[in-house]
Amino acid sequence: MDFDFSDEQKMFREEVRKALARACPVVEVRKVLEGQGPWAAPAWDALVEQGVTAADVAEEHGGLGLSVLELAVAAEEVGYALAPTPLFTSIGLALEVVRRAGSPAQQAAWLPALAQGAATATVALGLHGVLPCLAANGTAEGELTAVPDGLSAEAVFFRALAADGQVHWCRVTANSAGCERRAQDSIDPTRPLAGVKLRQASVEVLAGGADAATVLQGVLHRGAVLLAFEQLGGAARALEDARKYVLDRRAFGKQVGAYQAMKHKLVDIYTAVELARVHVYYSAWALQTNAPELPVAAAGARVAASQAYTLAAQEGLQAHGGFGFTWAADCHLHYRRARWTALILGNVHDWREKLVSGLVATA
Amino acid sequence: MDFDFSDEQKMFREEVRKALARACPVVEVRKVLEGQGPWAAPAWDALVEQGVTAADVAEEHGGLGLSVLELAVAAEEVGYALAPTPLFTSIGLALEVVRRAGSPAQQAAWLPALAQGAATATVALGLHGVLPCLAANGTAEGELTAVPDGLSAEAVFFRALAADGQVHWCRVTANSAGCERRAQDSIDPTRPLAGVKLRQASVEVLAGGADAATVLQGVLHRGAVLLAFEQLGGAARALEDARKYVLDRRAFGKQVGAYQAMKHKLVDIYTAVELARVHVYYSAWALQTNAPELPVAAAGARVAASQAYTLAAQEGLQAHGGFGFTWAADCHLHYRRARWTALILGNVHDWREKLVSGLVATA
Amino acid sequence: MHFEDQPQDAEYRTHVRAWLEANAPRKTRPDETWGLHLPEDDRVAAAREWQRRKFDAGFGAIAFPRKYGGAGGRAYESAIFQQEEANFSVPVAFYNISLGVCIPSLLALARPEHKERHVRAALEGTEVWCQLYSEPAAGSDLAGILTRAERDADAGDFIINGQKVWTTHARHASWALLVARTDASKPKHEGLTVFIIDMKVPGITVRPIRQASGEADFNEVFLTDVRVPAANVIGEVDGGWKIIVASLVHERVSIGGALPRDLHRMTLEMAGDRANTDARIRERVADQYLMSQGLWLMSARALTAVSKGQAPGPESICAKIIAGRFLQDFAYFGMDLRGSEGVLAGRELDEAAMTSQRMWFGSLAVRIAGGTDEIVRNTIAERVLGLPPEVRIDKGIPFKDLAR
Amino acid sequence: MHFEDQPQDAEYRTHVRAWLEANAPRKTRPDETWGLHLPEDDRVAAAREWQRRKFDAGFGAIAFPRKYGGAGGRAYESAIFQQEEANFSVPVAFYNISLGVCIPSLLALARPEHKERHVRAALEGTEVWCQLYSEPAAGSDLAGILTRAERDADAGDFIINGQKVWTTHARHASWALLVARTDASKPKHEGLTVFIIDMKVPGITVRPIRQASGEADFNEVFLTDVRVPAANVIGEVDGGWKIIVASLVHERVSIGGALPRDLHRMTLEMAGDRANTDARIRERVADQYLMSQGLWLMSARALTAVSKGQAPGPESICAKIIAGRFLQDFAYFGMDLRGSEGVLAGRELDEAAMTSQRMWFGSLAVRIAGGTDEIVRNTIAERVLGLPPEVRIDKGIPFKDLAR
Repeated sequence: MDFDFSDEQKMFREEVRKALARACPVVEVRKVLEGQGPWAAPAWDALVEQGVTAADVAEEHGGLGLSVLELAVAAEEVGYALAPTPLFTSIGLALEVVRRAGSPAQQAAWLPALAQGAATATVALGLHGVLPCLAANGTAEGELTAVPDGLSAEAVFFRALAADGQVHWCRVTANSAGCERRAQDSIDPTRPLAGVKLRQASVEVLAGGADAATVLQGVLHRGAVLLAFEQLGGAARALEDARKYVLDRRAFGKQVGAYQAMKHKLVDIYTAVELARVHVYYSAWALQTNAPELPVAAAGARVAASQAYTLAAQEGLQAHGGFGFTWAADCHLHYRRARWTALILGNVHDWREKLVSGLVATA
Repeated sequence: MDFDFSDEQKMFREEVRKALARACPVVEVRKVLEGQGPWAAPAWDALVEQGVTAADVAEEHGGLGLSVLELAVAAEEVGYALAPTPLFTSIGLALEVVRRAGSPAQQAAWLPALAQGAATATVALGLHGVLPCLAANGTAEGELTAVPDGLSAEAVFFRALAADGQVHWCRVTANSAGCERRAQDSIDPTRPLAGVKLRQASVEVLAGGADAATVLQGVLHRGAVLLAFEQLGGAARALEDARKYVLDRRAFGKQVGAYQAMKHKLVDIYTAVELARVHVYYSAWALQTNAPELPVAAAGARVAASQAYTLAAQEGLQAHGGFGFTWAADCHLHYRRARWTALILGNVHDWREKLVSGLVATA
Repeated sequence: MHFEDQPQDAEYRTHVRAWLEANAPRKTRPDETWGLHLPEDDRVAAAREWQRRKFDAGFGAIAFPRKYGGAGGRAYESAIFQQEEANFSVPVAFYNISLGVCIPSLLALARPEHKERHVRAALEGTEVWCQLYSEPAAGSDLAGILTRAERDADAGDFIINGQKVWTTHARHASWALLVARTDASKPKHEGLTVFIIDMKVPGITVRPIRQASGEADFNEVFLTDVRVPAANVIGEVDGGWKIIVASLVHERVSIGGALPRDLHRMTLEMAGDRANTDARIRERVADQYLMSQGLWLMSARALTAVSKGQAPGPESICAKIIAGRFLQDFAYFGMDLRGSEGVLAGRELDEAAMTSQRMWFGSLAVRIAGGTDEIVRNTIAERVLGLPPEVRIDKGIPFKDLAR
Repeated sequence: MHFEDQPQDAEYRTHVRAWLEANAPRKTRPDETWGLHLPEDDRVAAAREWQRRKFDAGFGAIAFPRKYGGAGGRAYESAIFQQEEANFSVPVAFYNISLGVCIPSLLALARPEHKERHVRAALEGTEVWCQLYSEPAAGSDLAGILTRAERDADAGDFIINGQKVWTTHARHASWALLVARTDASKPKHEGLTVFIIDMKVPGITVRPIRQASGEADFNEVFLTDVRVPAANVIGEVDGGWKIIVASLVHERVSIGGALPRDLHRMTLEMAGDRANTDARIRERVADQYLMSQGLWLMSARALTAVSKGQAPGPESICAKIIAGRFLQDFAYFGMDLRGSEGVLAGRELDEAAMTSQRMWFGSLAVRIAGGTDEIVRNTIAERVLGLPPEVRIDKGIPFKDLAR
């Protein structure tokens, strides 16, 4: 039994934490919040430099050939730093679409640029509404909505429905003819969104031959696990911020942190975070080993981490009192991020449902 | 607007409270808990004497011709005193079956005895499993389970299925041939249960001509409202007991009630109780006026009161610490009663379901 | 027990309703909020105009004394008007602080000449009041006021220096009630004084506070050598604490009790078909009904007391806690219903999404403003349940000697 | 990261499993509880017999020193044995206090002659120990001990008078660790002393405590002029508090961490077909999985630390709170599933109903025993999060002068 990260992985995490502390103080997060750029460039550069983007990519595709565990601990640090980067969309989702649905040639063409951070891509998951149509001439017609990092990504992957009823994974280049993008306001402006209109847009069909639904499943599992690491990091940070505040702030002659109601509130957050932590770590193990437990473990991580981050953000803000309700406090960054991450892959009902389906299937 | 009981009703409640305080101290409750008798006879006698059993029965049937509001406030006091009596089964349920399903002759025959407490009856609601069969010769065959006060009641009302597929309300006399009763252990021994086996038991079919399902609905609404009053009284008592204990008990040199965690725990109970209180009172209004809101109001009262009593019993016990976990403390009386009352008419999911059905129907 | 008006109240309600029908458009849906998309100055101008019209018709100051232009009516009539007004698309809430908190304090405690000077203009709505109580270091611990008022011995005036926060309508107010510390050598609660401040005098700077949501409904107010005549003291010098306590009661009641009756209809509407098909959504609808209908019933209970000339029961303090919880759940519910599209800002979606997201932030304010959930729980524990107060380590110590 | 044993651990596990297979029947279902329907004396006899057999095979005292008959193994081997033993229908838990709390205290602090006299007999299981710490007025505030130990100057013995509660196995214990107040003129924590007590000496009366559930798993113990030689003091006279603190740590860890791995399978089984058809039930199954699997994963994390010779992380203190919540939810869930028949006592229904109802009461004990939820939260707040301790008003004051 070794339910822990290795010393090397912990050291890697420590390096990423230090790099993000330098490259992405909150002032950088707030620049993105105020609309200055699609992400915090120094944070993204730091991740690329630390090898995070290349971590779990095979060496033949320009990666480091490490495991998803390295990527996971880095995602936890991204969440902790609140760093606005395209790590989740480009490395968490798009890269996995290419690996699972792309032909060897497509993988060879696209993976190195993604792994090296030279280009970014995103995925329109299309969990709601109708899929775009794929015409025989290789063009697509339709709309994609709420695509994360959709305005800045150089390519968007999505599923489209061909005339024969088959669903295919496709890639559209951002500035190509017939692909019109517009910014959509996000509840968390540090996680920007876009709407994409496809009008006879030339697309490239991913030709690896994998079943589109199976690919989606795999991408969702990886996405859920990596996002859960971000949520875990964010929740730990929200707790840490609240702890600092209640130690600093005084009321009625005492530190606010000396009041039992406040102590117990923070302990309830801590308990939720530690409960989430073990599920999140477990999901990384399941993802890395492609264990039969993966569907349950990924769903468990997503639900527990969404709940922990929601509680930490909401009650951490409450612990700040009136100051927590100001723009100047960082509390709303967590309040927004917690909600955004809890929704982007489908809500907590959807994932409880997946969890129980998995449990029943393996009962 | 007058969302309150009248001064007369409040005075009536006060009389009932005093009478029960005299007739039913906890030692009487514990006698029933330990199996000494089916109910606390002094408490029942007091209710009869105060006119509670006759309150909302028409004068022509030997009643006082008051409203169900008087019965309701008395039920709240019964819950407060934890008094083991057949009020809920005999007056809450059985009397209503007779009124709704009985012919004029049956009403005239049975109501006066019930109203005057000279006899008691109960209802096997049959919310689960199969109904007994009603043969053409007027005998019934089948089993009734978890019948509250089923061993002591002189008559049991139940629904039975005739050969033509019609459901009829029937009455079986307790000691008649073919009616075999046995005690069933209850999670709350102060609310005893019985199983009833009907083997060619002679029964009397209720001949008022009302639709059996409509009668059941009406009986359930009345039962839910009156039980919610009992739950409300019980919850208020559990809170009061906890409050007394934490004022009395000291730890680390302070009254336990001076600790903020304990203060807030009791406030959370208080808030739940007061939220339940308005729903419970509202349901009494809806019942009394037979308002279109009755299905929603009765369900709202039942859910809110079940939740409040559950919280008050559970966390009130926790507030007592180790002493709360002993047989000698009264906490387990509430812990048992809260669960019993939350389940006997169907669980909280069932009633949330009824609530929303009602809301949707009137939207 | 009934929910109908007494005959005289029914008559009054008919009268009110007729006037409203003649003077304002009905809301198209219960959650419609007037003026959401208007610039602030337009909203303020419209609110002033609406108050003036109500005042002229006898509805602007229903329960205030006739002497100052009020209608001399019962509190219950005032409640009837509010209930009916809530069905119309008109600017409400702008005068909550003015008429709900400041003027009642003046009426109770100010000198006759102040009442003469101020009350009518406030009731008409031409002069708006704000409340300069909270400070950065005096939030939950409201008596921790650092703003100083020092007496200029020559002129007999007070000179005021300090900073206030969370001031509603400071930009639009003509007058304010301000609390300042007049004697720091007394214990915390004993050296405070309440003043009437002319918001137009030199030395007052108003700056909007940007909230978590990005909006700015409140202000901070900086006071630098603001000169106030001694005649503007309300009550006694160093006797301000009891005035503050009285006004807090008004404030908490008004924050907790302001939800429309059929809010659960909105929950249902938001859920759409899933209120029929999805048992998990149905459970959340039921839970929200219990809170929103419960709040309405609690206010009905309080109103019943008011209609009988009694004070509302202590249970009405719980309403603020329930309201905060309800609004937060309501917001999460509305956002969850969108699934992965719930990440879109409301304006990308529809009116309902905007409402949920407004509540998503608004509920934070309800849980903090006018006493946090934790402070309200303390209050209920101590005043209603009679549990012992916190051990107070700052009791009896001169304010200037307290650790900060 | 992996959940397999290291080679040496795998080997040990194989060895353990083979021995268990040869010596005990496997459970037929994960929640099977051994001996539920046996009379207490039979259960105790069987537990003694089972400990003796384990001891003889080298599994009775795996991580205890060889000197006293222990196997001198690693804590991790002990954990492996417990995991495997949990799959068999055998009496467990009877020696938890003896071997989990009392003997480790003796080994750490007692004199050599006490260790020689007591440890082997305890490890073999022939002599059982109990803990006489809690008192009616010393629960959460464990240092509030009223039991007095007064020195008989002539004999050099101590004379002990007082009352203890919540004592597990007091009827079957040969020996006890007892804490008594030896100096009431010192502050609360400073005048306490821990003694070894022979449970057979005159003056000791054991009476079962009837619990909320009607069962009696604990006892109260009355001590009247019980004479103890001064040689039986553990550690220093008046230095008992640190021994108590050390033993509490053992106790809390053992109460929190004892759930089987696949408890969510039971939740699923209870739900039956409704785990497929009822979305509301499915949500509750998911919530219970998160707690029960989370507890298992937390213990896996703690075991990982133990296997590396480290102490478990501070997060493991949370386990007790989660366990209490899980068991209470689990019980309510099982009872709710029965609908209106849930009012029947389990024995009228089936094994699953009995399990839910056992947990219905058992969860109460988990939330109170060995530190209430509230005390555990204080501990986490202060020791893990570093938040300030409660203001202690009893600090430095002689115990005899404290208000009670």
